[in-house]
Amino acid sequence: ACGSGGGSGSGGGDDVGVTLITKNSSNPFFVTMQEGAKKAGEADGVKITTAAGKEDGDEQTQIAAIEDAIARGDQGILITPNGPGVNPAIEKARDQGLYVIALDTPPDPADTVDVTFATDNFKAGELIGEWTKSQLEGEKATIAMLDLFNDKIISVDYDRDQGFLTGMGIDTKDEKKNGDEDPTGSYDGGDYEIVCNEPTTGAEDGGRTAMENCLTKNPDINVVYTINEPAAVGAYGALQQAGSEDGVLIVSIDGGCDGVKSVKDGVIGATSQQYPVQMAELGVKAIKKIADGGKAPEPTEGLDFYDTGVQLVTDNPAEGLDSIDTTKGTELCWG
Amino acid sequence: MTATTPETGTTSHDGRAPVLSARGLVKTFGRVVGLDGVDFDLYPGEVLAIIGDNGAGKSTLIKAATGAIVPDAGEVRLDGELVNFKRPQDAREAGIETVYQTLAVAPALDIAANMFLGREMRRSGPLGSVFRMLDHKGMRESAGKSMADLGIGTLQNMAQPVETLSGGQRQAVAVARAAAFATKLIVLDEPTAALGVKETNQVLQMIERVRDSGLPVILISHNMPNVFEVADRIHIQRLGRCAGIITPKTHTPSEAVAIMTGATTLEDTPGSVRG
Amino acid sequence: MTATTPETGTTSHDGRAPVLSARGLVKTFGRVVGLDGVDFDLYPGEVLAIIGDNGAGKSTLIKAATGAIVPDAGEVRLDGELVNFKRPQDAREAGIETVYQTLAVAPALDIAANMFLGREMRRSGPLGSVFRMLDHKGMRESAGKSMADLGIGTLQNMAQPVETLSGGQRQAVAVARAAAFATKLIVLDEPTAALGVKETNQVLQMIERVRDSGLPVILISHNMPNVFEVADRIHIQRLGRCAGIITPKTHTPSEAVAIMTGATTLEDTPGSVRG
Amino acid sequence: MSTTSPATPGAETPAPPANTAAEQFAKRRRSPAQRVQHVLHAYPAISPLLVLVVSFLVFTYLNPNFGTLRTQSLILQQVAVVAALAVGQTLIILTAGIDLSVGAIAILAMLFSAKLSADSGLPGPLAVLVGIAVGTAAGAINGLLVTRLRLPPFIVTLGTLSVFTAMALLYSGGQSVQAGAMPDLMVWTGEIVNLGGLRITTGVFMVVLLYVVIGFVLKQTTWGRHLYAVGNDAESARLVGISVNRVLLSVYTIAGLIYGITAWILIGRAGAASPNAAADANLESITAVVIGGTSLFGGRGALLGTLLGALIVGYFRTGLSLAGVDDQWRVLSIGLLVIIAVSIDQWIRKVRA
Amino acid sequence: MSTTSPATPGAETPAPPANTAAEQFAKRRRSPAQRVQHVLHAYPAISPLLVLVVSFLVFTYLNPNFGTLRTQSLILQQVAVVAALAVGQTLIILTAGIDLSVGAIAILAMLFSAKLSADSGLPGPLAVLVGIAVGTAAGAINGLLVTRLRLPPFIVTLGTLSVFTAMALLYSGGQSVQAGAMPDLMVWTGEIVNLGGLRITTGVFMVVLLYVVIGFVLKQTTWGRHLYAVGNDAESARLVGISVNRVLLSVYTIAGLIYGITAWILIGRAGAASPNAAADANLESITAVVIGGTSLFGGRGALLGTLLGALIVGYFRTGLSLAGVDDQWRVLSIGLLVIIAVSIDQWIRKVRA
Ligand SMILES: Nc1ncnc2c1ncn2[C@@H]1O[C@H](COP(=O)(O)OP(=O)(O)OP(=O)(O)O)[C@@H](O)[C@H]1O
Ligand SMILES: Nc1ncnc2c1ncn2[C@@H]1O[C@H](COP(=O)(O)OP(=O)(O)OP(=O)(O)O)[C@@H](O)[C@H]1O
Ligand SMILES: OC[C@H]1O[C@](O)(CO)[C@@H](O)[C@@H]1O
Ligand SMILES: [Mg+2]
Ligand SMILES: [Mg+2]
Repeated sequence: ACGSGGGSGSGGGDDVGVTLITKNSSNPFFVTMQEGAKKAGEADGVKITTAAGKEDGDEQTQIAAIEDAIARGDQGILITPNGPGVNPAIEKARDQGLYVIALDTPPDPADTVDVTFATDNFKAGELIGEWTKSQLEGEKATIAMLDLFNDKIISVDYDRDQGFLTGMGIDTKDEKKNGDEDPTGSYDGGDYEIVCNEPTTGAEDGGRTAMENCLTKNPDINVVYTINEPAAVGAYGALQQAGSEDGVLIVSIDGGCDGVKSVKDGVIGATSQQYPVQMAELGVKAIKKIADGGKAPEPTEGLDFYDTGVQLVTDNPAEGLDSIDTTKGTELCWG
Repeated sequence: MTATTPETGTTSHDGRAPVLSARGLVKTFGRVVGLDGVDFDLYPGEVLAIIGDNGAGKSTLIKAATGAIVPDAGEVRLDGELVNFKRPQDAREAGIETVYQTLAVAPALDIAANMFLGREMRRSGPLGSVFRMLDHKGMRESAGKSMADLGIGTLQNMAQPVETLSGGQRQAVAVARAAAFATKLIVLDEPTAALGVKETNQVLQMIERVRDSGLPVILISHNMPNVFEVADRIHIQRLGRCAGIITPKTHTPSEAVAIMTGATTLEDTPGSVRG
Repeated sequence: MTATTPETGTTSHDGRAPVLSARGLVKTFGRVVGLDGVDFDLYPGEVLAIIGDNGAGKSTLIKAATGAIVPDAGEVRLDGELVNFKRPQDAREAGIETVYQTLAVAPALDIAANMFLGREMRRSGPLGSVFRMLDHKGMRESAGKSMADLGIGTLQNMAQPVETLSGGQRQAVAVARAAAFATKLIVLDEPTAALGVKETNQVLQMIERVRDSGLPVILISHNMPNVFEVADRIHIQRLGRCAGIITPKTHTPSEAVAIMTGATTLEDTPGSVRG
Repeated sequence: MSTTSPATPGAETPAPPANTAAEQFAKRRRSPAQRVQHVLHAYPAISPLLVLVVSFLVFTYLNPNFGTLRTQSLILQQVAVVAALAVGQTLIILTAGIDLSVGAIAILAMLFSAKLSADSGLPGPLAVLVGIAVGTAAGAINGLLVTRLRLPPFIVTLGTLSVFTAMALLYSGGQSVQAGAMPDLMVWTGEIVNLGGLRITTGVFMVVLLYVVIGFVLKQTTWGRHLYAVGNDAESARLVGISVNRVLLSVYTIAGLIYGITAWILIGRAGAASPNAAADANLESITAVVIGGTSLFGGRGALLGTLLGALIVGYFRTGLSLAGVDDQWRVLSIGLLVIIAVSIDQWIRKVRA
Repeated sequence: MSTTSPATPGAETPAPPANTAAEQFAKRRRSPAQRVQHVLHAYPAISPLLVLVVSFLVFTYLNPNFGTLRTQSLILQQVAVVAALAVGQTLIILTAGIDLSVGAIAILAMLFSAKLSADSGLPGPLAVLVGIAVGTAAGAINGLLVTRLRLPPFIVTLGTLSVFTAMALLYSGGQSVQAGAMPDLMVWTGEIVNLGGLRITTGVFMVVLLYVVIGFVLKQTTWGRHLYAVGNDAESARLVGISVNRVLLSVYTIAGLIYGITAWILIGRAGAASPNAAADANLESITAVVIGGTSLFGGRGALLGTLLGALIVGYFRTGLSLAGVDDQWRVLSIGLLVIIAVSIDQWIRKVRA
């Protein structure tokens, strides 16, 4: 009974075993991803076991889940890494012959995993940045930046934040560092003031507290960048309770069905839509293919990950900026 | 099983049925034997003393009889009815008030609160019946009266937490509580151990008053003069068993001590007059 | 301030200096006055009893003298030297052993552990001196001997947690501990309150043995026969003050009780022979 | 002047001469600090109140915005949910227990009522009741486990923390329910009432009501008395004839009911029912209770303290933020301030004379 | 056969006739469950051990990989850090305290030593010592606050939790330090030792050593004895002349030292020093202690229980994961299993006869 070899001897017959490790299991984005992976797994004869961090940023639980996947005898791992702390565990898994694919968030460095299927997060940020710029029409931008973390550096976080500022035409200085911009200056078209960079942990209550903190610093905020839609929901709640939701542009990233509806209702101005089901399906298929002796897909040209695409969703299209309206957005949305 | 005390029947010396009686009580704690098949009877209107060395099983006996512990074997009857006290509450509800040796007070609560614990006075009218509001003032006054009755004069403030009281003051709270609420019988486990001379006399007088009012009393005490002063009958515990039952009329204190310590037996020391 | 007891000087009746003496001790608890300017003296080789009603301040007095509480005012001298006991530990280190009324035992620890608490026996050799290893076996044996000396025969297992002991057994543990370790004097706050007749006699004998070995003893007790049996002098506390100092030779127990309860005063009841 | 302050010791009123040592002692000179300590000691709630007032002044000095009604209302809203949960937590801690499942129960109740009303069109009043019922049932389960299995509350609620959290996520699929999808009554707790500039939600009012009602019950009723007795010394309570298990069961159940009500307040506060809404509620509610002076060993404490405890933390958090203190420095300062605030409180309670 | 089991009550050996009621009682018939309970009661450590063995069998049945040495070593590695922190936590809980800052101290110590060695080229042994010194100092600060200010340990460590966490983040700037940047000795604790198939890290060995040493000290030395006495009844301990403050200060300091050592083990385990490495350490370490049977009220418990408590949680987590149970269901099951495991333990301890 002792001495099990490499990645063989899975517990579930001749199925290929894959573990999907998400950042958490309370964000609809990741729940959708789990469901997508399960469905794809059923179709391809892949047994999917899900695991998740307790909350966004929880690396320890993800590390244990990676180790468990190795011990279980899985062939591959799909992971949305919660931070650089999981890198050594990923390397261990690959040493043991598992195929590791990142979804949603490319690890740093990108070659920590075999391949990443993700949104081009910088572009996703850039799109909402450019849209915001066009809506302001030269008006002064008083900006709240509702980021993911302030105690951890992770690619989705700086890519989206710096992408947004770049889209606005603000000098971001270090492209991998949030908050090092000049607090005031001018963007393409007018003056700007960045009131705050607050962490939200990508969740509603984090978004709300962050927005409240920003509002106490400056009640005249008129542009709110949010890392994702849960954070946007929280931010809106704070604005509403402060009685200052009118005339504020909230922009976000995700494109979940609730988010698209918020765009439709005018709560969110624009959102960059991501495609988590696609990420999951591609990931499952890739591992299946490799298990059957095939080869993994290559990263998209010019990027260090495989781009699963992103589209701007808004009902106020800006000139020269490709976007889809909420009707189309609803067709494509998830959750 | 009733061999140890053959003279104890189910009806009394003067023909009355016992108020509280127990047969064959056994209680072991791991290897330690607390009670080893003990019978006892308490008759109407009497003061029954229980004496015995430290660790003889006195406290365990009254705990088993009042629901504080559940005996391993044996039965307890109240007015001839088999009772099955699972909790002290059951005995309380049957009218049995007990002052346990550990006093059972809530240290952080004040004197009045402790006196009325588990049977609080409520406000009159709907405030009390519907909102179940406490009658703080009434309880303080009543507690003050009870303490004064016991001669505890050093206590003025019924809102003083019990943990700040002197050893004897604390004991007085527990005794006053029992005296105030018993309707069937009172059990006192060393109620005067920490009391001063004056306070002790007060408790002894209280015991006699209670007896005279018709309620029987069980008194555990190491103080032979006290025991011989108030007891009608004396149950002697020794090493977890009953070593005999005597009366102050038939035996002297030193005979009682001799039986209690095993220096002699009831058979060898039948006393001057047979009970 | 020494007006209450004018006859108490700094040197004794027979010319010896007191071992322990206190002057003008005051201790208040909020509105409650525990000690109201109390003086007392303990002379070499004597048994000093402290008597008084519940709440008279007896426990507070000895607590203030042994570092268990810090008095608000007043001073304490040991062998004439001013001492400043901030913690009970300071008094212990000076050779004063005290059995507090609350016993001060750790309920979850066993009998042997409690007997040696704070002064554990260590293994001989480097195991003890370097690794500070406990000598479990030695402590159990020694504890068993001490308990037997006190006549507590019902206890066989020194590894039994103290919380499972009977009231008297528990008290015996505390008394045995003090007897074993005192080098200067022993203070006993109602040491026999929960003890049986036999065990009480044993403690009284122990007190006499200690006195005969030269160590003075302070004994707080409500038991007048016991007090008059062993005490050389009797300090009477009343309402936080010293109501006088008498001796068994000069006064009768009922005179003592009368002074204690305020029925009379020392001036009105000078006793048969002046001390 | 001397006649208007007769209670002050050492006042110049011609007092009767001190005739006992203790009276002399009482009339001794005291340092000004001791006098302050003495006065504060007489009113135990004053000291946390004082901490509040001082921090109000300091933070307003640092940033005048802090003193505005707007900021004050914001703080009340931020604190409301934790303060409400802390009511239940106080009850449980007073019985010498602890509740690690408080956040999980609130989320479970919230998601059940929100999803039921959104998906199956349950009308508002019913949905609110379902939420409260779910909370109550969850609390009762905790209570049953504590009393029947005689497990330490820490273990029971640690277990149900996982169980209830997982149930909530499994039921909701991680989906949040937006305000628009629920009947109006469900989000009524988020409605703003304008009290002359103080913009307060109805939820905040409900929390205040909760404190008044439970505060009354604790101090004035038999049940409250028994709760303290059980927490102070369960064995003594049992011996005097209090049904310890019944008291404990009722405490956990009522705590659950309070969490169920809080779930409703939480929906209003968050403008949505989302599964992460009360993630830090466990530690934060326990913190409010403990800063409020209630002992984790049971039987000692008061509900008013909990409210002040919750407010103090809210003041520190927002005040430092307004003062422009950066996040990590804010975290550091809050840690220090908590220790300082409680030290002051301890110092005042310590006074004896 | 009858002669080989003389200790079994009711065996068929010709016993002397029962001559007292209690003896008769002891010889009564018992149900098989009672007999099992009785045997287990005699050896308190057996019951958690039994839980471990049973779960081993069940999980191996569900997935044979569970039973492999490989998986067993994995569990040991996963559990090691929490088990190490739980040693310090046990000491503190035995004194009726609690430590919420355990994770924060470990992270602080870890980041200090890692960054110092990476940035300023501090040699390995010195860097390790710095880590241990930082941990010890942080523990001593907790101890000083508890003893000097007489604050409840919950408050003190809640405050220092924030303070130490913020310090760690401010010092490190949220950056993690990778293994490659540190001297070899710093990551030595992650080195694998092969014990005939059981591939265990040196860190795991250190944890075992920690248990042996502290277990010995607790049971066999004066200090251990005094620690129990203080936790059991601090006032009594004071009255018998134990220096309560000195004991408490030493306990918090030694706990800090243990956390400092754990920081080193943590670097090896994580292959890096990252500021989020021990986020859940507080609740997890307390959980191990409580599942291990130590009372949160102090004075009762043993270190061996803590080790078994930590292992039980690790078994459940990995076992369910290997069985392919999905995330939320796993969370739910772990909650249930914890309650069940402790119930069994309680049931066994309850037996009196
Ligand atoms: N919970 C318990 N666990 C173990 N042993 C116990 C327990 N309770 C009592 N005992 C033992 O049972 C015996 C009888 O105890 P009990 O308290 O009834 O004595 P007692 O006659 O009341 O003595 P005392 O006069 O000292 O109060 C003692 O040896 C005691 O140690
Ligand atoms: N910590 C405290 N807080 C408030 N009052 C106290 C405190 N300790 C003692 N007292 C009060 O001080 C007075 C003296 O108490 P003390 O314990 O010295 O009495 P005592 O003479 O030992 O009585 P007993 O014979 O009943 O033990 C009592 O009225 C008591 O209530
Ligand atoms: O919290 C950040 C995470 O949230 C998402 O935007 C989904 O809502 C993810 O794409 C991202 O990784
Ligand atoms: Mg007894
Ligand atoms: Mg006393």
